[in-house]
Amino acid sequence: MSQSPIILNQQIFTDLPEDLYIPPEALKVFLEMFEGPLDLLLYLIRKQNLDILQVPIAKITNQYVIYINAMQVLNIELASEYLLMAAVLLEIKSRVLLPQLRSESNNEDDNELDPRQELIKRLIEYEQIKQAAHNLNEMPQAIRDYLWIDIMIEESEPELPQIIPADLQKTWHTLLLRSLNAQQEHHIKKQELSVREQMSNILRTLQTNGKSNFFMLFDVKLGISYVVVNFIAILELGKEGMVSITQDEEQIIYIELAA
Amino acid sequence: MNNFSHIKKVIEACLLTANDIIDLEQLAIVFEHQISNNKLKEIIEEISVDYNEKGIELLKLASGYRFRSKPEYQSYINKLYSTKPARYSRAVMETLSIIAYRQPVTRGEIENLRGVAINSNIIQTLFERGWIEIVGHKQLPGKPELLATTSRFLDDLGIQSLEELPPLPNLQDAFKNNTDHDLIEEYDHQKDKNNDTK
Amino acid sequence: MNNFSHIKKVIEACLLTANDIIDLEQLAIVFEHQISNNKLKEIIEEISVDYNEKGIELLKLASGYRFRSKPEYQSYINKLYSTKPARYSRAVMETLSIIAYRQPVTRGEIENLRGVAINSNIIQTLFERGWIEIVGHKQLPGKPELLATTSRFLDDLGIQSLEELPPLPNLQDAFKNNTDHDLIEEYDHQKDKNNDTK
Repeated sequence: MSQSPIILNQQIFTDLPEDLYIPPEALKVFLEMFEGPLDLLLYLIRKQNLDILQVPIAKITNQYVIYINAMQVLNIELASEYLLMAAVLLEIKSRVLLPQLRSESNNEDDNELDPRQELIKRLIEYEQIKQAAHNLNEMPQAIRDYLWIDIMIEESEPELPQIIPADLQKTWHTLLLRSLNAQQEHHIKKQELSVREQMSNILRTLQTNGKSNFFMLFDVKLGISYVVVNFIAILELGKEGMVSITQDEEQIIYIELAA
Repeated sequence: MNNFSHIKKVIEACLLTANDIIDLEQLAIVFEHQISNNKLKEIIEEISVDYNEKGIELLKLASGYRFRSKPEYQSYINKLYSTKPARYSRAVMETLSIIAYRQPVTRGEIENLRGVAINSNIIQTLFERGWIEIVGHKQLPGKPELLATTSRFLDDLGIQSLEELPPLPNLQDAFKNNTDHDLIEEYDHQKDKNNDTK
Repeated sequence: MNNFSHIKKVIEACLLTANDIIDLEQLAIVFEHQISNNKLKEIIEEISVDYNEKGIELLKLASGYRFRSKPEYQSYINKLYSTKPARYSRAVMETLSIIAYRQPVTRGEIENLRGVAINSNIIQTLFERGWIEIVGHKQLPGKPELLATTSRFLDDLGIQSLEELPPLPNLQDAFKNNTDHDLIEEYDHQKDKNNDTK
């Protein structure tokens, strides 16, 4: 890429205008310096201190065509735009040389049709963009000409959760409540045990007293939980076939040891 | 060109844009070794002083120098990023409070108390935070590890001993006082409350 | 707590550590909307002045504020890094200028203006830099995309609007004044020129 084109430039710039012979490599590098036919044309115009608005089209066309031909002879790959421009220039040149086409009155309509004016407009627009690009390039650009400030934040890792002692207390509270509920489950288990115990007690009573009125098996003074346990115990005894539960015509329930 | 003030600005720009630790050797290269390390150190020291009254500070680290935001402004800076402060899950908090209040305690005991199997991520989280450690093994089959809180845990909570933890509520009282008040819900809602309880 | 100097340090820390453009709204959130935008602007202005004599500076951009290193120190900073930042080719810069000054513009219009087919790498480069975007489609056969510059482009040039771009050169004058000035060489040599041209 950067095989010192500057030196080559100087060779080109000194040698080219008069004597168009340049070494093939140099010609290639020479071509690479241009962004396209407009750029090359602007170079040729500028090189000869010509007024862009009064471009001597014949002269500039000759020069341009000589370059293009040289490159084609040397088999230098040439973008089609360069060839197209050569054709455009030759056409303009031929038209300019024909007096009929250059109306004496030089009115506006003719101006618009004037292919030379069209070329000049394009050259000027391109020159403007070239310079704008240059100016833009002079502006400081992030990364190339300056860096954004980039400072370490003290805690760059995700912030760790913070807790305060009260959080722990609250959590403990919750846990206690839950374990309280769990203990109630234990109560039930305890009750289950007490059911087994009460089942035995009932069996003992029945063994002593024989068949018994259901309600006679309850001692309501012992409280609701006793009643519940006792009731469950009786149901359990019935379910397990240890007692038989019967009911007579008067809806009285009797419990007796299973036969 | 190479006057003191110019060099200072260059060093300042280098340190502030690097987002990495910069050492004296690198700075020497910037000035093509035309400035002695002592001179560089002197200038860096001056820069450091310049930032005493600013929102950032220059740190001297083992391998060089680096700017950082001052920690006291971190809470503000965090607000720039919409991420809410991280919180530990209920499982982590419960496990931690069991370890804090019942230490030393085994994993099995924690599981019994919480009534669920413990996910090993939970214990891992607490280990990584440096808040719990293994202090022994229980004389039981499998020799389960006994877990306890660390001094780092005390430090992070701003207390000097476990005795400064809020006393465990009396079970009965807690139950009675809170029958109309769902503590579990409360826990879920406290997300926004931390600042208030400060 | 909320005194001027404290607020200033917080803003300074935020702007310096954000690694992004910060706007007034974000700063307002940092202070939970307890500080007016005018007050914030006033403080930011003061911070900006504080850095006049430093290696970095605070830029006001289209979408907010951001600190950067001063361009005049970039040649030094570059020595810290083994790779030098890429420079864009003339083709890229010309294409960018056409998009910047003539936007919205189609690829075809760019090709007409430059007089050559446009290499898709050029457009790709500008897209990847986040400097251009597609803003619509022209009502023409093939519905060609309309290209425009982004706010990121403005940010990276340190300006607030396209109006701050250098004005388009006056054609006639420009052409005459520059006859002794080889534009072709310019780009090749500008590597070391940025400091001189200031």
